[in-house]
Amino acid sequence: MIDRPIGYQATPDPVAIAELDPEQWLHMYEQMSKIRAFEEAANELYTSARMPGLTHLYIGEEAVAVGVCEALRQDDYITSTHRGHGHCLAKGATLDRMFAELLGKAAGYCRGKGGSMHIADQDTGNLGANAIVGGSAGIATGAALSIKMRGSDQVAVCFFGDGALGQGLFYESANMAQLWKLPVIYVCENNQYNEYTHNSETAAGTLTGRAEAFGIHTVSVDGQDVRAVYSVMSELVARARRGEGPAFLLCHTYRFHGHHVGDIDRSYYRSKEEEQWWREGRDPLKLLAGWLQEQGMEAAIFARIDEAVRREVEAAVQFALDAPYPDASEVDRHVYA
Amino acid sequence: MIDRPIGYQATPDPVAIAELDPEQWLHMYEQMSKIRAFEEAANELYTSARMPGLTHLYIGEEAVAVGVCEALRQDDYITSTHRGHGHCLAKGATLDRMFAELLGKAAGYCRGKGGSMHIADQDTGNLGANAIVGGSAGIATGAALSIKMRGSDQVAVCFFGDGALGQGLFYESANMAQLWKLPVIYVCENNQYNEYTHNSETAAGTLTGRAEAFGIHTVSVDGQDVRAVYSVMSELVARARRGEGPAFLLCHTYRFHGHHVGDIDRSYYRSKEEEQWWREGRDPLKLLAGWLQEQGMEAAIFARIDEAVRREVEAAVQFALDAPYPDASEVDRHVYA
Amino acid sequence: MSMREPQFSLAVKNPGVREITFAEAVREAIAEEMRRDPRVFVIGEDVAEAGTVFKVLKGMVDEFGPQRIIDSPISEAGIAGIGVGAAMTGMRPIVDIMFGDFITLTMDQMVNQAAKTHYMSGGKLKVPMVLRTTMGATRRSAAQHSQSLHAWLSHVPGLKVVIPSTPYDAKGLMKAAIRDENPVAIFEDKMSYQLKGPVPTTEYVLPIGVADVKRTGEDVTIVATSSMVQVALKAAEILAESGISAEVVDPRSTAPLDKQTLIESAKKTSRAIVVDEGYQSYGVTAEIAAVIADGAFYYLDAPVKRLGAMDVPIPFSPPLEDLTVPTPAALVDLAKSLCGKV
Amino acid sequence: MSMREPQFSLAVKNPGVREITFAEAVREAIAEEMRRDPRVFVIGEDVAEAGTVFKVLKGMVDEFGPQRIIDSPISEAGIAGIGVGAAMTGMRPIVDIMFGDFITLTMDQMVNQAAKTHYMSGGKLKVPMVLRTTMGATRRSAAQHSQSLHAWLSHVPGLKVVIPSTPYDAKGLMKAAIRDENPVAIFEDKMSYQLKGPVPTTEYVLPIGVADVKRTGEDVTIVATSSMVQVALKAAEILAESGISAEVVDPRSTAPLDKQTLIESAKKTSRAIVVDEGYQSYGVTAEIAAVIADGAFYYLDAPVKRLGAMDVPIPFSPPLEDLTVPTPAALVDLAKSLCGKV
Ligand SMILES: Cc1ncc(C[n+]2csc(CCOP(=O)(O)OP(=O)(O)O)c2C)c(N)n1
Ligand SMILES: Cc1ncc(C[n+]2csc(CCOP(=O)(O)OP(=O)(O)O)c2C)c(N)n1
Ligand SMILES: [Mg+2]
Ligand SMILES: [Mg+2]
Repeated sequence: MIDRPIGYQATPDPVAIAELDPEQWLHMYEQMSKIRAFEEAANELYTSARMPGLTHLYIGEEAVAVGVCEALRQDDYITSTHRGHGHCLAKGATLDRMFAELLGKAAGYCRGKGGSMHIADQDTGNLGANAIVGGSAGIATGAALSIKMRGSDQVAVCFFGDGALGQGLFYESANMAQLWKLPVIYVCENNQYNEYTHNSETAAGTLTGRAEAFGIHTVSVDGQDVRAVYSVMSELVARARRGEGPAFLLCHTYRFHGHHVGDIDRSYYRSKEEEQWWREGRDPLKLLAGWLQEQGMEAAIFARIDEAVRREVEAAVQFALDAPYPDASEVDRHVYA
Repeated sequence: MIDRPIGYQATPDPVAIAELDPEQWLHMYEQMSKIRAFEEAANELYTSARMPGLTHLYIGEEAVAVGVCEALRQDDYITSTHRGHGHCLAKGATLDRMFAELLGKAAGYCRGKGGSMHIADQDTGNLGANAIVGGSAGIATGAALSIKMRGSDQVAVCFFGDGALGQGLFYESANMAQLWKLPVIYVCENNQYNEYTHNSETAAGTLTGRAEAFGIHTVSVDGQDVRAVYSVMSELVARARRGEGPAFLLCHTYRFHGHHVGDIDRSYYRSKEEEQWWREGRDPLKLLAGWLQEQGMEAAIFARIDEAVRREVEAAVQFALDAPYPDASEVDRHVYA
Repeated sequence: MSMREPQFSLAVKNPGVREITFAEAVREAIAEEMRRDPRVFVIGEDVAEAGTVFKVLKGMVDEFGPQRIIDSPISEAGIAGIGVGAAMTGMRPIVDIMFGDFITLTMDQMVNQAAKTHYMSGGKLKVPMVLRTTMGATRRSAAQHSQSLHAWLSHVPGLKVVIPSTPYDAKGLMKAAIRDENPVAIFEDKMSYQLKGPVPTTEYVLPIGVADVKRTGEDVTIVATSSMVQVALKAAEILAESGISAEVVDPRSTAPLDKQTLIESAKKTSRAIVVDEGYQSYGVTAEIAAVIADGAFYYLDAPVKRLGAMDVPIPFSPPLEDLTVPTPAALVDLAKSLCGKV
Repeated sequence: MSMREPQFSLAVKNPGVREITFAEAVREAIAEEMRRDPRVFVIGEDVAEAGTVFKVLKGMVDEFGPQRIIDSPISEAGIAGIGVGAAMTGMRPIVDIMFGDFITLTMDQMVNQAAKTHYMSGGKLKVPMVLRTTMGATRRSAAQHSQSLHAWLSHVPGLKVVIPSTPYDAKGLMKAAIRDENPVAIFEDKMSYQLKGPVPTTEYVLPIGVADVKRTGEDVTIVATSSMVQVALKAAEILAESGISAEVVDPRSTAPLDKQTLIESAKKTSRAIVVDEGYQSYGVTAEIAAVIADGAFYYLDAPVKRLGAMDVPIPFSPPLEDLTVPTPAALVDLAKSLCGKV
């Protein structure tokens, strides 16, 4: 049987949506398109053996990062994951420095020292991707505590996968977030898989129950629908800014590609049909473009955006390929501040 | 305001209770009396400076250990806590070897090497007290996995305090217990305090919600009423033996003394009135004795039991005081098996 | 104290210096820094009204309130993680881990997060946090409440590790740790909390990474950490009676380690013993001994000797527990045999 | 392979011996033990159908079923704890921790529980479990997926720590670890999985705690662990060209450590270098260097030298990462200067 998104959220509040002008939806489309193109280029860099190591593609999940980050300010914080390129771009990072990081070049966001799984960008509030599954639950919660202590109205967003709910740290952090009413929003990207294992084999009970246990406000949303994600997230952010405490947003989504770029034969853990169902029926870019066309937008605009984005990506890749590696003297710099 | 036990369980199923003959209730009284007398003697050993280190008294919580362990077989497993004397005795340990352990003597259950916080007794299925709060959630769950793999019909019981729900390990373990339908029963002894802090300051949401999140069968019970604990626990044990998976039993209880024997001035974290309310109104020994008298049992019998127990305890203390310390050569034995 | 009794305290001899306990020194350091810098806060189990189980922070919540002296749930990993996140975003958390044995639970946050963030971000993010915890045995607390696990964190690049031995060092180094831009772990010996020593009334901060010669000597260098400094000083007194002059050097921090001072002392005396309360194997004594054996090789008249805790889980039984820790007597024996005076 | 091609494999030269990879050796060991002993099982993330991310256990679930090759949630602490409990009650779990960096999450269960249970229970309870994990850098996996943290567990009494370097050792020591009555941690080098070497077809088990001289020599002893054995062997070849005869000794386990063999070798050659892929400071090189510097003191012509990983979080950028690990070239330079041949 083909999986269907569970917890599908009805179309978001039309009033909230009406307030956005079409340009803003187009901007979100562009952001999603940029992530898609970035990831395709990353995949290509890997398969052509021009990228060191492995990387985890976000393709298929773009609406989550974009819907969430569009509801944030630049000075709001996010923590990200091993599958973090989408979060990073959605929060405002630039393509060239990201590619440079993926290639280990000095021009990268982390001077090439972090790589794909550790991109951080202080300027856009990105406290860093984390290669420890669930490892940033405490960090995001701590950022929220810091916000509260400093009397700021920022919020902190913790992105993590469904698999990260296997880690005890989440529960320790969520408990404190609720006790102290911290402005942190836990965004669970439920793409159903923990590497090569479906979460029906790794998660008992319900995913939302794990936050509800602590009395945390919890919402589920169709993570393929950027309008739904954006709309719900905007409410949760407003709530957090008002001092009403943490929230848990469960986004039902799907990764269209393998767990990482090297995960090609996936038949032992999921079927081609299942993948196809999602790619064809639940592609977040197609869904948004389709809806905007229903609202009267001309079809050609999306192709134009895609094309412009592709050129940007190409230039950024070239920049990264041409960029120098860090000097050998960098190796023991930044161990201590 | 004086705290009252929340989640009070209605009088347990009279049918189940009717099946127990009065001798069995008397036996439970005797077990509770033994724990009480043991702990009073331990306190006395401490205050008279004849016991090394500190120890955590179980006084006030006797109905939990006894109600739970009476529903178990000798070959069922328990894991215990820093407040573990009650569990250990209720599971069948003898007074003399326990006192010997508390005094660090070679005749102790662990040859004096474990001490109060680490008493283990393989013969009665006690896998050991644990001085890491929440540290045994995995061990009990692993014992249950072992039971299931070996095809046995034992059960494993994990005792822990309300404070232990702060530890992520519990959630990791509970998830797997439910996924794999393991015969483990998590017994949460909610005495309201984590050392010197009330759990209203450390626990958000509900305590039962933390197990329900994983779909675990959850029951709350008045932990001062040994009949209620025994009755509910018997059902949970039967359920686990039938292969129906884990359960979570929340026992509302109270420690009548300090967090440990040295915790004398408690006024900064709880009132004398609160303590008195529990001691006078919710003493598990008085409650059982009162009910048995209502059933027609003569009052003198309880005094006779208490007196016999006291003599046993005195003899056991003397045994322990007279027993030799382990030989110096023991110090590096048992590092490796 | 009666007015007639002679007053031997340093406070009288040196104006501006009083004798206070190690615990008081720690409290003073944290309180002063909290007054100075609103970003500093404490989070831990029973740190507020209870003032920690060792009562080191007693009374601080009255001055700073429960918003800055924060009682947490029993969630060591969680509070370490919260510390990292707060430090990355402008605060200066002091995460209080009651017993050093519980740092096991914080290792991922300390090692994979706190220690690496600055480097992995190419120098952009910083984690100026303090992990405050304890070490030391002989409190009859058994195997899970008695360990000295500072070697682990010393092994991890990106972390600093401080192990003060006196009230003076405890105060000056705690203040330095709080002001440091990096994650710093401080291990306080539980048995030292009541140790008294002179501490100036005026403000001072000690640099992290500078060893202190606690006693000068000519015949043998004893490198001692934390409570082992007192053990070494006692041993040195006894050794003096046998005509052996021992120099006692306290590294004060294991990371960074002031190799130069240790090596110079060993070169001078031509003999060295390293004493530390962590398990001996793969512990702090190994690194320090290896550093000295290498750096002072051509000056040494005898092998560098090590005295750590016995490689056994720490037993509860008092007579056994006492066998596991380095003592002045054991140190004296070792020094005598090293100096050819047995 | 065509029938006409010459067959150089050891399998032909020595009947009963074939060349298999390190990964195959590990798989064979576990499979054999699982056939022999129904109490043995594996638990870990993606160990079943995926056969681990390194494919080491590929296919095993087909033979043993998902009840004995158990896919777990991403819960390192939880599965370590479950391993301890299962081991205490009659099973022989192999807990699979994908990357050695994640043992941070299991430290409480390994150190405060597994390691201490036997001792704390006065010898009554036992924890015969295996913690199987990885080590080693240069896979471009960055700071949280490249560490070699075996020094930590080696520091803890009650644990055994095995670090095999060849397919032969990997198989024989894995079997020993599974049969051991104690908790044993095995660190497998990720870059070694494809290393081929001769392995007998017949059953064998190697003792834990016995070093192996991988190459005999006269001028300098190189103590090398895990993948550093190959680095040392390469260095030895190059050194031979300069007339320096290096002996390569592989401890094979850090706890227990076969001190005698290491010291004897150093006494013979009068020079020693210790190379290991963990961070250098407070790492495995420290203990081994300290042991040799002490035990062979009167035989040594030069200080014992250490070569560990650079004390930095492991960088992603390939040219930087390559600088952090010991290489044959660095080892050759060190050995030459030690032997006075620069
Ligand atoms: C603590 C830890 N355990 C295991 C891994 C290996 N690992 C990397 S990604 C992954 C699966 C994560 O699943 P999920 O959280 O659902 O994120 P997704 O990959 O689906 O986005 C695992 C097990 C890790 N990086 N960290
Ligand atoms: C991991 C860990 N953190 C902290 C402690 C210190 N400690 C000992 S008992 C205790 C409170 C435990 O509260 P609870 O679990 O409710 O048990 P209770 O003492 O009430 O029976 C604490 C914090 C510990 N032993 N282990
Ligand atoms: Mg997932
Ligand atoms: Mg409690």
